[in-house]
Amino acid sequence: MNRLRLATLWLDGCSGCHMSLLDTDERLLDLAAQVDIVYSPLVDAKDFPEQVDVVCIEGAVATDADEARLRLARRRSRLLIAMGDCAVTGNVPAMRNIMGAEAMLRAVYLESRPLKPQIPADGLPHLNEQALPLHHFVPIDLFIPGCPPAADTLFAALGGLLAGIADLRLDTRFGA
Amino acid sequence: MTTPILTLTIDGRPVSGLATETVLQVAGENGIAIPTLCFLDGLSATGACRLCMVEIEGSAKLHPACVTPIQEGMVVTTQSERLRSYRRAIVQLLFAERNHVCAVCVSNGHCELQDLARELGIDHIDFPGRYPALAVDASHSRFVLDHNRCVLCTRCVRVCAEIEGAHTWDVKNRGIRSQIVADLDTPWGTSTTCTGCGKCVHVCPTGALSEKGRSVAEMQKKRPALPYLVANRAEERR
Amino acid sequence: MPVNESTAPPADDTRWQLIDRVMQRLDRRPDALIETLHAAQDAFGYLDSTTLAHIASRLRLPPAKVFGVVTFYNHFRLKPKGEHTLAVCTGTACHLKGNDKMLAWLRDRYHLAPGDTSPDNRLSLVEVRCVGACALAPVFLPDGALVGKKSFGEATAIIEEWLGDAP
Amino acid sequence: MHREELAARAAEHQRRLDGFAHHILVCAGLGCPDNEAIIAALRRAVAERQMENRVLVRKAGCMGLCALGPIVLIQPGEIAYQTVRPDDAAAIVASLGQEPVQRLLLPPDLPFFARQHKNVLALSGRIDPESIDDYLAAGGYGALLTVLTGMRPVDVVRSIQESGLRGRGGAGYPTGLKWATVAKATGDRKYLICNGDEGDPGAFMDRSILESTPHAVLEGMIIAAYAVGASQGYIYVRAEYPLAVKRLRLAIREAERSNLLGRAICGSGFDLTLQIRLGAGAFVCGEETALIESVEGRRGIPRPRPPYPAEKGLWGCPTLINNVETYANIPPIVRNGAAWFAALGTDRSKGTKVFALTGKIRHTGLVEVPMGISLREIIFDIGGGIPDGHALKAVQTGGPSGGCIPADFLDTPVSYESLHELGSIMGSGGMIVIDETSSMIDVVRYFMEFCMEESCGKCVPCRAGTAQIHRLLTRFQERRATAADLAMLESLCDLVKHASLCGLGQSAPNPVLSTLRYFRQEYLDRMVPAEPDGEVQP
Repeated sequence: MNRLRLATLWLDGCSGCHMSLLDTDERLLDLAAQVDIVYSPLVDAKDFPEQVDVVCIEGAVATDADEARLRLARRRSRLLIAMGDCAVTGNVPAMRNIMGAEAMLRAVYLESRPLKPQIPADGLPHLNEQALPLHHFVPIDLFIPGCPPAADTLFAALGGLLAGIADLRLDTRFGA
Repeated sequence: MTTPILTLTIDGRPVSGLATETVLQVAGENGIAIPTLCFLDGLSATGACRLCMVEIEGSAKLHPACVTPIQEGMVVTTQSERLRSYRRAIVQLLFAERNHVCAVCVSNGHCELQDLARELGIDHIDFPGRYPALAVDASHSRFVLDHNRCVLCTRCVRVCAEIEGAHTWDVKNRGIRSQIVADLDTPWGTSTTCTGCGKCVHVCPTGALSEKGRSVAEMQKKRPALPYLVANRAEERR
Repeated sequence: MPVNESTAPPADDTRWQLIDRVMQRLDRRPDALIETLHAAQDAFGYLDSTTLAHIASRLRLPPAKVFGVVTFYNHFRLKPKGEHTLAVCTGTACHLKGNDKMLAWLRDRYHLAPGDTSPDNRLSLVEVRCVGACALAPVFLPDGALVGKKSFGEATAIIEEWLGDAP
Repeated sequence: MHREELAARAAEHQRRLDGFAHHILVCAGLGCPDNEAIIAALRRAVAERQMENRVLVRKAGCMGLCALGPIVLIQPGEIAYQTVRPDDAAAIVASLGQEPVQRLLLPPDLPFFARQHKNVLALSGRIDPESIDDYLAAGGYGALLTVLTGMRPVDVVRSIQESGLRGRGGAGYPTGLKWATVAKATGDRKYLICNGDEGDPGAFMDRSILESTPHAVLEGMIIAAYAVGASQGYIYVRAEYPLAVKRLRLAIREAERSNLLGRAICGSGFDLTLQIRLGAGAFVCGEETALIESVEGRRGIPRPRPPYPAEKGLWGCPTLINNVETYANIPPIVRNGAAWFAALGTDRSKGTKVFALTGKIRHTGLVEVPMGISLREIIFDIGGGIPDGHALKAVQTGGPSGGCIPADFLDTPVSYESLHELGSIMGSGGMIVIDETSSMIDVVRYFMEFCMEESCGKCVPCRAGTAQIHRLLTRFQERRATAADLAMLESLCDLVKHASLCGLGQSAPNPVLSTLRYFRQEYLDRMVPAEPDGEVQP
């Protein structure tokens, strides 16, 4: 059997979902026996590779760069998992949506009276007007709500995918 | 005169109930769960959330179980693919309507909206969020009203008017702009009609009304025994 | 009810006598509320919180209920109107015949959206949901006088002239 | 006042009217602005010629052809003038008894008038709406006297049932059946309500009837109250109709003075008081349970039905609610008999119906036609067709609750059933003609915005669903929609239609559904092509 090519992607999120993934502890070893992690903040690969079997994406889409990375991941992956509430609902990153990008930047960098009031721009990706969940941009194969989803849930999801279970039922909820 | 007892079928099971009872009551007495949100035992039923809609044989329409009286020979279906898809859509519409961020909510883990989503297998919201800019009223010394988390079930309005008798709350505006309002749109803390009884907080199904000082997931509601209050009040007044 | 103690209206204001008469005619029953609000708005031009508090107290209604009613109906206003009011009908026939264009022009020309009053308090713009003069569409009402069947160019010229600032 | 006194009063008034050799009737409805100036000019012209004893200048109700208004009618002779201005007064008065003023003359055989069948509008434009004597002299309140002197309430109800009259406010519920239910309902108090909350944008039948023949509505209500046993009634009128309200107030006052309202009406043992309740701008109050809430002084939030108002309505009492046009149909039915009415129209849609013709049509205005007439006859014969060389694209009936009927179905006979089959509704009678220059998406989005803003907000599908549908339609309008949006639009329409609490929500998707049925290509043309990898456009 071919080893599964797994990627993880970190968009606008706190990395808590990735921490939760690590929380699977010694079960990571079982997982490692079956998968190659071909791209992830946890490994060194620079570019998102071709022919990925499963990509787990944490975080909402908040910038044009996030959007481009998401679309690339979608094109190059067979299955795409929205991992955690930010990817699934927008969650905390989307709390700024009530005011829009420009107003939020002003509120944070100018109106909160920082020592050096200026809106950072150089070399930064352009902030989208709203931070949105992944399914507003690309089709999703599995949603795993939770903030973060429990390690058990993530492990069960990956295990289920490895086992080829078509109709995965996960015990999780928004905010779990 | 005694109330007649009627027999009917719910989800294929023969059941019976008093002629004064609703489909929701009889279903509940027989352990048949129908999802609800605006309904709360002891308050007037309004049929507003539309989650308890059921199919009744011989009727093309759907009927809200909370306000539909039982009838002899009625054949009720409470679970079907169609009802399930409507219920899922309604709960999703509520999530998309305001800013429900479960992860940072005082009621996380103790929220009826969250539970409904889980029971109905909702793992994402199809509809784009509306993200309205809504206020948080923290002017009261003991309680907080967060409009971002309100589902407009009007339980607070009804408990305050019908049980407490203060009628501090009502709904202002209409349609998608509807909001819960205290007195003449006064901050809750300066309301002159509020008795501070806290019933509204404890009947609220979400984190919209909470006790001050609660952190994420700390707000567990203690549902007041409303039918007891109603009965006792009538008895004491006699 | 304590809320209303301090809000008794001035006894010498004849407008209040008029409103009181409406309430009395309907025996101060709760169902007098909407009729009373009409009378009060006719008298004062809008409904401020003092007015509402007084009405609530006179009709023995919870203030929240009064506020709920006032904000449910389009007709009632919580803020005063400007010196002049331009009402633009947005009924179906008027929409089809270009009143959406008229509203866009008003936004560009006077920086007003429906419901707004200009900063100098000169002009209030309101949107009305069909005045029932659909056969004369598109219809607008400068200070309540119905004008219909005008082309966009004619209509804008009439408004500019009415406001005395034709180019 | 008894029968003989009223008859004497009517005869006396008729004698006075007959004393004038010429009557000049000026349309004084909202649709004919400037009519006051015209009346004043005509009176001046009459005075200048010292013809005050021979010529009577009077205000009259709506004559229907608002497109060519203000209309002035000369009698005898049935000479109608169009687009009259105050400075035409001298010429008109000078022509009395001579050749008519050619440049103002409306062709006497104009199909607009010739093809109509006036029943409800028969007196509209013929009498002074502000004069009860005018109405009496024209035979008004005769039906009421017939009822009070010779019919038991059950006879009246049976007659209305036999006539086949159905509610003219929208849903088409059999009027007689409604009356029978209220008549049978037990309770020492029953109420009567006239629904004059004509909120459908593009409909103005009820405004015109109230402005033109307010007494006909009162007469219908009094007969209804007698039939069902109600002793108190309310007329709920939009505050946006100040002229209708003014004339109605006057009519009630005059009817009270003539003992046609109040205690022991016309010497019978029957009492009825009528009060006006002003609406305040809420379309949902056209829904009967919301209207009841509003009459009770509350937010116009619909109640779940059942119980229906006929059993538990105003203050929990049995309540009869009919709309303005329905009540206005009652006196002619009593006068001419149920069989006369039942002989008009189609098998299941009896009588005549008033329509408001608006939009891209030459003869905008108000028409009354027998049920069963085709849309083509209404639009092309009576309505004069589409102006400026454009082609008809669709006819919108039923307003925000109705649908768009494409030109292919123009030969459909108009009835409650046929319009329903086409995915629209009769509604209150608004008929908006759309030509090929309009986008259906724009029209539909307009209606959805209306429903979203008029939703009371009580039930979730209507409150939040209409807002989501509106958002999707905006994407179509901006040509940003995707196949997923189209699927979501269809499933949301299904939800809102079947899960909403009241008629507003249940019918709000109708304009979308009917255009998806007949004008689907317009939706498809406004979609962005799908991305090769199935990506969703934000």
